Amino acid sequence: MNLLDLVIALPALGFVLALLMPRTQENAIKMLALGVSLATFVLSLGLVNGFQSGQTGQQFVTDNIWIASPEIHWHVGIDGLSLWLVILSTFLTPIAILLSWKAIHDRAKEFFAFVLLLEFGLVGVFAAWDLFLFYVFWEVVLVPMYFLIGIWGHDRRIYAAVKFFLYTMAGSVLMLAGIIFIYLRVGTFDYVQILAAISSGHAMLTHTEETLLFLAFFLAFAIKVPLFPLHTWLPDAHVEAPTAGSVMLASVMLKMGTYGLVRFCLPMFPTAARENASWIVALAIIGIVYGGLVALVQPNMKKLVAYSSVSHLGFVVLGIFSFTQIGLDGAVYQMLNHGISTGALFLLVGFLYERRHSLAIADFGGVATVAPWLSIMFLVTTLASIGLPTLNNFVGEFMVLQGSAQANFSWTVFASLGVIISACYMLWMYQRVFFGETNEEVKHHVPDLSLREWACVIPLVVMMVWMGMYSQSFLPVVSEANAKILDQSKMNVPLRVAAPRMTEHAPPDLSRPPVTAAAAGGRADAR
Amino acid sequence: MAEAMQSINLQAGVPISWYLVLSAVLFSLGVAGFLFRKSIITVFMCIELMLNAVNLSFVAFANQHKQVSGHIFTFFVMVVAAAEAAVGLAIILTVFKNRETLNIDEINSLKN
Amino acid sequence: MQNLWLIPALPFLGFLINGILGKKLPKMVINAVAVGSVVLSFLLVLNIWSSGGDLAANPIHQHYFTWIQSGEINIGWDYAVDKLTLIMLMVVTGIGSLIHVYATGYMAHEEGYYRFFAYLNLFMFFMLNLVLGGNYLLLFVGWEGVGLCSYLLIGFYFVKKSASTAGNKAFIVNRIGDFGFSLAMFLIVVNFGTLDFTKVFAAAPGKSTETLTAIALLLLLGATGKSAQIPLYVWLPDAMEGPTPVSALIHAATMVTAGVYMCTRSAVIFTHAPIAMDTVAIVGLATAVFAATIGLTQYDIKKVFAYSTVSQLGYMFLGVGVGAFSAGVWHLVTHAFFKALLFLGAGSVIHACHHEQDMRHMGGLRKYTPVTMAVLACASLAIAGVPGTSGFFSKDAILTAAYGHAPWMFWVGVVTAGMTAFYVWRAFWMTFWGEYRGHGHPHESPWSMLAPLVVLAFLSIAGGFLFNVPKILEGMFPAAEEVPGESMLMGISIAAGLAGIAISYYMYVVNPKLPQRISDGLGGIYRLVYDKYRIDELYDATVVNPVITGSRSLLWKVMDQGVIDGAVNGVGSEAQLAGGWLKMLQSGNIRSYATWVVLGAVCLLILIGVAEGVTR
Amino acid sequence: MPASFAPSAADLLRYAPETVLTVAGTLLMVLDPLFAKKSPKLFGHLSIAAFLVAIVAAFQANGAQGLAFSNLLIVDGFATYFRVLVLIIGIVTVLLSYRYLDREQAETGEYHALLLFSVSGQCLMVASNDLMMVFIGLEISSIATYILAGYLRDDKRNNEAALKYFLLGSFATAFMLYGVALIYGATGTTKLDEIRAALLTRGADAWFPMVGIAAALMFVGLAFKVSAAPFQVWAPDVYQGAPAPVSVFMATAPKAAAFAIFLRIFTTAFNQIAGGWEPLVWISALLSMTIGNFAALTQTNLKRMLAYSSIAHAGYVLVALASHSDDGTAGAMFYLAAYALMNLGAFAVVIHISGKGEKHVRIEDLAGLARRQPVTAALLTVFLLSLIGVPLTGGFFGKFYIFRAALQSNLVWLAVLGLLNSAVAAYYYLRLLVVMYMHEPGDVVENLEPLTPGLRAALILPAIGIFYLGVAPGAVLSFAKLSSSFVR
Repeated sequence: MNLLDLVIALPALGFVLALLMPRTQENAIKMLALGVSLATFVLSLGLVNGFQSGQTGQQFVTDNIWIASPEIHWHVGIDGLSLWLVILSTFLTPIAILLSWKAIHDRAKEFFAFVLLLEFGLVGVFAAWDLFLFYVFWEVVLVPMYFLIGIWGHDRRIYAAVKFFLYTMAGSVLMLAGIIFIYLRVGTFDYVQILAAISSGHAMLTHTEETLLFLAFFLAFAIKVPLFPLHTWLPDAHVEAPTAGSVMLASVMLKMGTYGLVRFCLPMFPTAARENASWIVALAIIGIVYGGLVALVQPNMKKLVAYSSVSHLGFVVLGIFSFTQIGLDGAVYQMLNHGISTGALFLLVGFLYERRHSLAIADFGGVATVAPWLSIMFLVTTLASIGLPTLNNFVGEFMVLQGSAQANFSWTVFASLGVIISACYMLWMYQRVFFGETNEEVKHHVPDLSLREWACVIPLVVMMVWMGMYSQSFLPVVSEANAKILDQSKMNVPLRVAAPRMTEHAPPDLSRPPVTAAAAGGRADAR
Repeated sequence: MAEAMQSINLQAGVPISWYLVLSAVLFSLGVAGFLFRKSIITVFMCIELMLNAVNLSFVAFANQHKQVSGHIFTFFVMVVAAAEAAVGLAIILTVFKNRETLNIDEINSLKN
Repeated sequence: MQNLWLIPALPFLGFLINGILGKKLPKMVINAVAVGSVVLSFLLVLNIWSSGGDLAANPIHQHYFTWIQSGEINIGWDYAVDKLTLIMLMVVTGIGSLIHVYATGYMAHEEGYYRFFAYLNLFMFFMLNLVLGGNYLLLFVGWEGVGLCSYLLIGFYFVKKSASTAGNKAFIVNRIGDFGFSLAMFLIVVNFGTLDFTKVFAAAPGKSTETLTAIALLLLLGATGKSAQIPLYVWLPDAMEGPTPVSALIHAATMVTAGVYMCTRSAVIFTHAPIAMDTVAIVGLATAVFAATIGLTQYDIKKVFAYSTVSQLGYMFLGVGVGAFSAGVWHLVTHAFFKALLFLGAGSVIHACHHEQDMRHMGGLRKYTPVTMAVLACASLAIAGVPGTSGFFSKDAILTAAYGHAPWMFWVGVVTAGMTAFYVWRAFWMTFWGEYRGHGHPHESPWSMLAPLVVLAFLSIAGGFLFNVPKILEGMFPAAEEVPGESMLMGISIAAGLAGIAISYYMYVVNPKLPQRISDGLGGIYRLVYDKYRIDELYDATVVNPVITGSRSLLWKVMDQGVIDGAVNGVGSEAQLAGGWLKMLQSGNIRSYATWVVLGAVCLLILIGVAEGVTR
Repeated sequence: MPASFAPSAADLLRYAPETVLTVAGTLLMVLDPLFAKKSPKLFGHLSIAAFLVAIVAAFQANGAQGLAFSNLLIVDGFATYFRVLVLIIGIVTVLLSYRYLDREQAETGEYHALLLFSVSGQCLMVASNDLMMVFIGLEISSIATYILAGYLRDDKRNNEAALKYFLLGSFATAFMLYGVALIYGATGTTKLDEIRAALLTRGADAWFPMVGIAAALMFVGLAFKVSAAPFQVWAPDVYQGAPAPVSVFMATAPKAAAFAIFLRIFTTAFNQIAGGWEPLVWISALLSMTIGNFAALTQTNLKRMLAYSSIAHAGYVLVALASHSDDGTAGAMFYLAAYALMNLGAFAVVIHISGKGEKHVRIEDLAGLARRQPVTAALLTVFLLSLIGVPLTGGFFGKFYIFRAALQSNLVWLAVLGLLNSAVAAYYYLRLLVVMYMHEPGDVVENLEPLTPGLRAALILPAIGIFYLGVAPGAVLSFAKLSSSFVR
């Protein structure tokens, strides 16, 4: 059991403990949840500390057999790509717990338990190196989020929760089919071995197979991202979710989709990924512009931020499918950035909601007069979100766009429109909420930030500046991981066409013999 | 066994196919009766008819194969049918007690 | 060796102190922090200036840390100083210091005093970053940052809707420009693999003209946003919603000239892209004329100067476009002096008239505010290009170069110069001559405000001698071609300026009824110009409203909620319908169930027959 | 042919579970008049004891694997697996029934005796090596179940359910019997291994189309028992009308047994004509999943919804059958276990809330359960998530193994359609979660009594089972995998 196992296990332990506590002990449950999540965060910092830069492949590996047949492993590990996403999850969970401190009264026990379960699932998703294990965590995440939205959400919460669940489910069942198919072909769920088999040509996929598998995985991830036009669950889910739910959803859960694209779609199906890149990029760009334009006219703050997420995540997808080092680095960095800045936006919108009990932009106005610090924090977050240099999003967007420019300059032209639009919708909202005359309701019900709220906001703002100013703290390990992924996504493009030439390139000592349909098929003889 | 099939004739010289056809006709009659009769008792009797049609097949085949097992099957089936009849009639009785009808079309409160 | 990072860091420190603690600090401390930090920066700049060294041969270049690094692309946080930067630094910190001092007086009674100075210091930080940046991306940092501060300061009176709207407009219009700028950067990286000025400029001459033209035109788009050129000038007049020192510092002297600086900085790229150069010149010239005509008709004193700024910036672009980079920068410097002075003077006037900005409610102020009048007279002389004043030198240099490039440009420039002299002096006469037409008693401003004015007045007059920019920058840019008959051209432009002054004197002092008659006579045309050619309305009608209503009704309601979500929910309700239909099979009738069983059996029999038949 | 008709000791051991159950059932009927009034719960306790003894016996029998009684019976891993499964289902059914019988003030002795007989029939069925044995086991199981379905004699719904089940069940069995007769006619034997051998040596073509017709007719009978489409029509009505514990028993034990024998007959006896019956299974699987899931979408009655869901689940198991491989068999076995557990658990909650006379069986009656009885709600949540197929529950692994088998056999489209179907199914299961967690408590929940010990056990045991299968499926799966080799 190494540190990573501990980071995954601790939230699960917290979940169980929280469930075992009597529901009357509300405060104790909250303290427990906060304590566990903070401890997890501190432990996860150990991962950063112990992470060896310059070493390709995953670290902090644990690889034990979970289920003997079919062989499913508890194979977890992190590389530069997952490291920061794990940290992002552990970083935001305490914040999500802290910000719900006062907002959640009803069934607090379940709430905090679910948040911990969510953290467990999220960390697991990013750490899993076994396709099956990955799928398990992927689905585990769904359950707590469903309840968070459905129980503690707003008026149309049920519709939103069910929609969220079904949308995701519809995508992920196809991914399951894809995972099984790959297993049957390669004979293992272990991702390292799968990649080795694919890149060495030992697991031959026909062109059609590869394309279909790619699409199966892609669909699951694209729904989660969400990529236009699969995004309509997102605004509903966000608007109806409680603040903590929105924060976790936007900050971390959406990254599951983009992470999956980078981690699985690119290296496993290099040819299909490249062949299909053009329409995917087109959808991403449509998403960037479309999400921005729709955000522009939203009368509801959360919905606005939700659509802005559609736009921002479009950048990430664009970066991924630019197949350039800087584009991919930028995409990963943008995942983190979006996690921080949009998380902060949802958090602050949540603070406003707690005060005024409304999310309608029209119900606000002049907040800057009565709550200057809240306004300033919101402004900083807004600026981060629209990509002001020195704040985090800029770095990511710049790199993504640079990457896309290297791939195809016309993509960049259209995608950059998103940068203009983002300024429009964010600033327009900011103006209507914070500037102008203070109305009576706002005057009496909107105090400035409390100490607890400061504690939630400050870490996020610090991260915005840090990530905006000194990306070198984060990027080098990401670059290393991405370089490897890019390498894998190139590897067997030529190999695929002509099988005989393969042997020249493939390393001679492959531990696993080629798996043929006959061997995997079991009982052809019996028929 | 195919040669056996061709060479075997029952004592009376009736080919096996006749029995089989009769069996099939009886079975079909049973099915038709189930589908088209309205009294529950009649419908139940139709099931008995179907079972007995099968019995006929068993006996015919047993004879053809010169085996005793087919005959034994018939007895098994008859026993089972008897048990079924006992239970079935009891069920029909309670239905009649509760609804005072034996029209099969009126027993349709559970649907959709 | 200088620590360049200290120059922007000091104002940033000021921003942090005032921004975080300002609410609890006494005004004295706020002043000391705000003004002190900028003055210290100015002293540091002076130190570089005086310690000199041969910047032309050995520009200072300092690398602090790697900012963005991915693959081959490495962008550092680098500061660099050459002579061009040094001039910009002098202007920014020098004028910045003066304006900070002025603002302590002007803003003395405002709420959010500390906030104002925090923003102002933040602006200084970003502006210094802009000019110090050793690569395009760092320039862009400053570029966006000053845009932010501009946004904040325009919307300083955020309770007023017009102020916050103007702030938004400034930011968003600038974003459109930045769109071009960033695309240009992407192209540069794609083609050069770096954003460092030195490397890019060293490699630029070897690149194809098409590439360089594309880059240059995109950079120009960026510059038109920041420097308020056609077609993106619309934000600047609205930006006058901000407090007057802001107008002086940001929207006259420093930030808006960033576009000129950027084009000048990229001179190597531009000079290798002739089409782009012509475009720059034409955009500049068109803007100069266009804005000047609007300036003729405005009554809001700050609006007049705002359009004047747009127009003067057009001059600078004209200079850049015709290849007279150093002339453009020269005008940048002198314009900083006199336009800052004009705005600050206007501020003093506004202050005197209890925040009245409409010139029709001023008049006769020479009795009440003699110092203000005197300094404004200096500025007006300078902008009119009266010989000997700073404006004369720089404007003349540009016009001469324009003649060398294309004579028609010179003539248009001259007409514009005449109009400029006219409207500035029109404002002067309307403000200081005649009878006081406002309410209350006007009063002279405190010395904290007047002292900077006096300094600026001196610079407006003598700046041309003190800072001979072409001489300083000698060798940095390809020399402009020699123009024959230079003295004659000079005469013509001087005459135009003087004529403007004279006509305005006639119309607004000698015969004050005349302007009304002329405007009545011109009718529709006058109204059109007075309404600023209704460009804002045009943009609203062609861009803003279609985008908003299109997004709302088409994209959101029809596409998102109708088509996409409709499809999603449609699948749901279709499934429910199918379920409803399926459950109708379940009639509850035993005989019908038996029929299903029989039918199923028959189907199976057929199927198995077929399947077996096939596999046989 | 063995020379002696006297059963050997090994034969008796191999037949021990059935013996135990039959003796116990008879004993209960004898004891009924003595204790019916005094201690109605006694019969439940006794039958649990009998089931436990039978489980031990089943394992003992497994130790002596082999044929018994002139090859009429076969005790192998496969048989043992299903014997134990139906016995466990029996135990949980008894646990469920305490509360129900008490509430309805029904006679308990007879009820439990019938339950024991029914289970003994199923045990016999899964261990049959002879079509006649199959028929007899099926009938023992069915006749007892016919009575159970109408157990509350004065309840109209019970009557109707019993009548429908009885008439249609007998009807379908007649088809199956006809199939047995035909196969007997063709091959001269009813022993599965001999049929297989006959088909192998002579080739199925020799008897075309007789064997095919026989297979199709047997398919009808078995598909009817497992409520697979298009023979599923009876299931919703009967499950809805029967007493709730009987419904869940019917939906699990006879179904598991029928599937077991389905697998045994088709993969052993009819292996030779797989090309003929595989498409039937394929189509039946798809129809079952689709009809079950879509029809369940609009149901308002809990029992009826679960009935439709059980049709859909039958479809999933048929997918495993259609893949016709060892992995498919193992997957089906695993799935049936998981399915039985989650269905039992879900029905336990239905019994808990339904009240006397089963008045409260609408989905809305669950409203707010999570507020008043969070533990009950949480347990139902576990069962529902398992029914949806969320990881870490048995239902997920079941689906996983099944669809893996399907893909392995190149049934790509069936697998994809099945998986999409399971996404559709999520909708109606989620609806229960919605009602429980997100609606305010209604009258039913407000007036709900706490869980009785029996129901609590009937909830917790399956939940533990579900998690066991979901987190550590290895043991059960490897047993299933091992057993699957017996039926090929």
